[in-house]
Amino acid sequence: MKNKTDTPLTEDFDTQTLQINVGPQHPATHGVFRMDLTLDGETVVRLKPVMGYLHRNHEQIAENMTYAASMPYTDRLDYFNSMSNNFGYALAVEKLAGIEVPERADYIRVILAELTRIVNHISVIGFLLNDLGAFFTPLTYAFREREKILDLFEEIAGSRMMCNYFRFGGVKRDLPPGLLERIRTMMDVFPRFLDEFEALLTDNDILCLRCQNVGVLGRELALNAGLSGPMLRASGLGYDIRKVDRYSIYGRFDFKVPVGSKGDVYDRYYVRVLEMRESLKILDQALRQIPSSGDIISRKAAPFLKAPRNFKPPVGEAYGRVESPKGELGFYVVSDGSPQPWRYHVRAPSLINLTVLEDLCIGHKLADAMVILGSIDIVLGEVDH
Amino acid sequence: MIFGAGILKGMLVTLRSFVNSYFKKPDQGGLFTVEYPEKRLVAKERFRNFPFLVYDEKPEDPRCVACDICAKECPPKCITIVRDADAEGRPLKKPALFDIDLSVCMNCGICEEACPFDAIFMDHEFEIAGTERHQSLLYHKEDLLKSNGYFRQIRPSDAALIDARRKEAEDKKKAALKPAAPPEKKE
Amino acid sequence: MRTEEIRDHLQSLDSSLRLRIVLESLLVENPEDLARAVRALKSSPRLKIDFLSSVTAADYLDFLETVYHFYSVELRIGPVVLRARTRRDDPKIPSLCGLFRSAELQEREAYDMFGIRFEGHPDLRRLFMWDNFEGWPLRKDYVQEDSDVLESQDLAWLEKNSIHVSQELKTRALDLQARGLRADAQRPAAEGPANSGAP
Amino acid sequence: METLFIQIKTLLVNAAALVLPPWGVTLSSMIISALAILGLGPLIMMYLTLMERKVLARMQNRIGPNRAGPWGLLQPLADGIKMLTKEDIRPSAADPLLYFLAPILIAVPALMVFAVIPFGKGMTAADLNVGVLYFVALSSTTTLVIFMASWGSRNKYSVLGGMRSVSQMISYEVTLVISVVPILMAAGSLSTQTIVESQSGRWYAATPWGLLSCMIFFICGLAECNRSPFDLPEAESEIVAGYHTEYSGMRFALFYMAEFMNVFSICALTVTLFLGGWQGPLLPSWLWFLIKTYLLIFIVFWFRGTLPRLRADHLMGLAWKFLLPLAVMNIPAAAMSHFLSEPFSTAVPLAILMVSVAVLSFFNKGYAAEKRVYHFTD
Repeated sequence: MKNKTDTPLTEDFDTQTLQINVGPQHPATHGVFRMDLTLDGETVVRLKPVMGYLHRNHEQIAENMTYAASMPYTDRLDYFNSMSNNFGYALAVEKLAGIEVPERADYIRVILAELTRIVNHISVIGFLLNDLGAFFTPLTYAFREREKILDLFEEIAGSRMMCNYFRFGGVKRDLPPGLLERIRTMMDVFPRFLDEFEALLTDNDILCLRCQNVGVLGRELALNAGLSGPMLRASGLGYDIRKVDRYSIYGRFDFKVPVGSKGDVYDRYYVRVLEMRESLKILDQALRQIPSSGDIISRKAAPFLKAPRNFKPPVGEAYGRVESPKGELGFYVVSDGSPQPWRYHVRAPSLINLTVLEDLCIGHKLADAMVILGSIDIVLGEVDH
Repeated sequence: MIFGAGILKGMLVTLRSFVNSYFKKPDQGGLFTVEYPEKRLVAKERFRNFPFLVYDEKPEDPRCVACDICAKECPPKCITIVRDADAEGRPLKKPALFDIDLSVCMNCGICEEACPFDAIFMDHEFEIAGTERHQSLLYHKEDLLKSNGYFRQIRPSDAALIDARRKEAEDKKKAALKPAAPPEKKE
Repeated sequence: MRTEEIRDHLQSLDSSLRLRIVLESLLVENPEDLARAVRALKSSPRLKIDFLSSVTAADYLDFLETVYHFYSVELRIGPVVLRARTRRDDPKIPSLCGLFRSAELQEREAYDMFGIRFEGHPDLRRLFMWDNFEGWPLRKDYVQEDSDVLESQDLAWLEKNSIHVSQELKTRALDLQARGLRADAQRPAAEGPANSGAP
Repeated sequence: METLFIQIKTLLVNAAALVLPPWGVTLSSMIISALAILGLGPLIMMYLTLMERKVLARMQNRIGPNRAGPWGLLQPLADGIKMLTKEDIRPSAADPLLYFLAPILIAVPALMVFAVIPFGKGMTAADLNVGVLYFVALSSTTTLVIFMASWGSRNKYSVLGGMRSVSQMISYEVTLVISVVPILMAAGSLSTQTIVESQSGRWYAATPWGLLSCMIFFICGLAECNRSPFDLPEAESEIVAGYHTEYSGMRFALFYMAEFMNVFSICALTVTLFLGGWQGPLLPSWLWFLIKTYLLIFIVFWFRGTLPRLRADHLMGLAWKFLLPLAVMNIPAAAMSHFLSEPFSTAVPLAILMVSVAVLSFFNKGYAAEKRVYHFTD
């Protein structure tokens, strides 16, 4: 319900607006993000996002380095899901250099990407509840499940968050023995946790009160402002790059794309819950269909594992995009034949999803602005790259 | 549904987890906190922290031949190597100086992949602290050298693979040299 | 739809457009009529482009270039790539903010990194860098400031805040100022393709 | 065991009687009670903080403080020392008088309220015959003090917090007082002692109208001391720490102490008014009182561990549009049950309450949660 700022009663008061800075150190801004807020009473009148506190010119670093050397830097873009960042970058360079990815490597990639999606979505819901004021309980439940998945990543790639596991043409090393069973057991327990999580949250009346009809985003504005991922789907547009581009081997799995109806904070929350259930379906099928043996990196790209500096893709450009949990993560790479890319650009979904932050928050209360920011799900490593 | 029903359902969930934390085992919803200094999680085999240099018998001659590949491949450029030279100034296949600046290193593991001589690997030891930011985190060759035994202990299956490969290469080299003049042992 | 068909389709819609095919994308010869080309894309019944995915700027030494990736969410049509080129000294490209709100932040990023002025952009400010930052970081000829060497204005600021500065730094700053130089870091030694393979 | 504390006090008073004149004896008995409360207040507060952290931790699959002392029992001591040793930063722009007075003025009423709470049979520090009025009067002073603190510290966030707390307190105080009226009618007196004794037969919470006013009283009590679903004035996710953003060190400790003592006193009063105070079989009276109070306090922490925060306008809406009319309707229901003869005395109040709840939920349809349907495309 949009509250008008000027009610008949307050028309003749010459009230002043209160201009406050929310951030860069603020409990609810998910990192160093500043909002220059102008409030009339508690209602947001103007909101200018200010970014760049975490800007380290990731693109210039990548242009001064060989292709493989900037793979560990992509982990630090959206540090909640390093695997899908690697996936995007690897796809773009494979398109550029024309490298095929063997069967088993593709299955490993899809399994890890879907596990990252689950990790990201439960963390987002946990942080959203934190902004709403539920004192850390949903967040600690979410982080308890996240721990289990991060331990799997540590076993596979060696590091929990900065995995640096994908290579052009496949993955760095094969899965350790017995890991697929451990993923299977983790996946069997996860739905029970999700039901418990939904019982705690979905019908919680205070949550519905605080999230429904708050930050409503229309379909046209969402599309025109270039939004992608759960934000776009919550507004009613079922556009999922896994279904559209069918990149890697997503074409083989049948899964559905949940679509919201009203496009408010509640829909963005619940679309993520449904997406987690869909990811479980994909994981289930992938675990059944994965070939038990087979090389994990394409013969053509294998020598570059040992000597990354000899990897010189042909002159040309490529734009690879991936459905990262935040939205459409695109990598635009231009090669001039040398081992270092001529131009390397990251299309950061968190940054572009912020375009509509002001439109969503105006007219709402300060408390809602925090919740809306929480529902957009930004990570400052990616926003400021 | 009246106003309070959803809230009550949520309350039951927290109450159940309150009760479970006393009675259930860690993976059935009980407490799974590991109280760090007393009890520790065992590191996974592929866990990678800062790199270390491996030597076979004596720390004086590590496997590293100062070929500088890892220094070139390292994304944040935190490795500096100076090749050793003998009395007459002829370069030797040993590093005189091998520094890794741990404050710059982001333990990505690319040096381990790029090293053709299995000389540098990622360590498991993570409790590292320095008194000040610059000097104490710049590790020199002496601080980095660890025995192959240590490597076998922290990463058994990888070490076994690599040792097998090295021994087989060793035998092939010995077999290739045998018909010619008896080899004068050069290491 | 392959690039040729898109080009002919666009030219049929708006005949005065001059488009050239470069690396499977359409280069708009004259940057001025970029907005018209995009409007044609948006209105064409066969393409129904309604999603501007990414705006990227790039520096090709003798010109600056912006690359646009368009998608049609409705018809699920793949990337339609448009390019526009402009001079380096005074780069000007019409902004697409009027047609696609998603260009807003991305054009500000391109301006911040390359200095391309997008005419018609509602609020063209630097996106990441602080406002009085001089220079365009992602241009190939950008020279990085050496952060360890103090310059005269740094000295003034430090003195104003009564911070002790060692004498040696002061003399270096003063002689830099005397020679009228800026404290520039040497560009990282362009190793070029390190071709020293395994011995 | 039953009259343990009363025997201790009579012992001390007799000891004082040997040496002091008669007026000195009454003075000493008052001082002994006062000292007991002065010692009890902070002690309760300290171990409430530990209990909260332990309960919340256990709800979140964590262990909670267990490093300072066995099972973390010395943790409150550690917190206290930390609070004392922390530097007490005073913002330069702060208004000296308001900023200095606020912490004191919030801690003193929180302690004074303990005087009227009947800890056990015959163990009420000051058995005033206007006990409940005294309680409500004192607890309403916190509104002004919180606004004083927020205005005094000249910080935008605390002013926002202060505005919110004033609006929240006022709207919930009205409902708090009205929800107590049926109990006073039934008990016939304002003194907490007689209220507890009048419940010896049947607890007031056992009657339908009593249960409803108990729930309303408890919810408004929560809002009074800014706890859990209503902790808007100190919403850390929005306005950093609300009215006590600029306080640190000992001053912040006073705010912290006042908050926990308010929680204890609200739960204690709920127990006294509705759950039969220290009435209970075999166990000593004061033990019953503590058990019931700590059960209610567990519920307060349980709320904090589960519920997200209400927004300012929902908060107001809930108070004025739902709780207040319900509390007002409760008064005739209580009267009906008192005056009507047997068969109707339970049926009519139930009917009145059912009708009022139905009517109010109908008018507040806007606040109810919408059921959402999600379709899947491929």
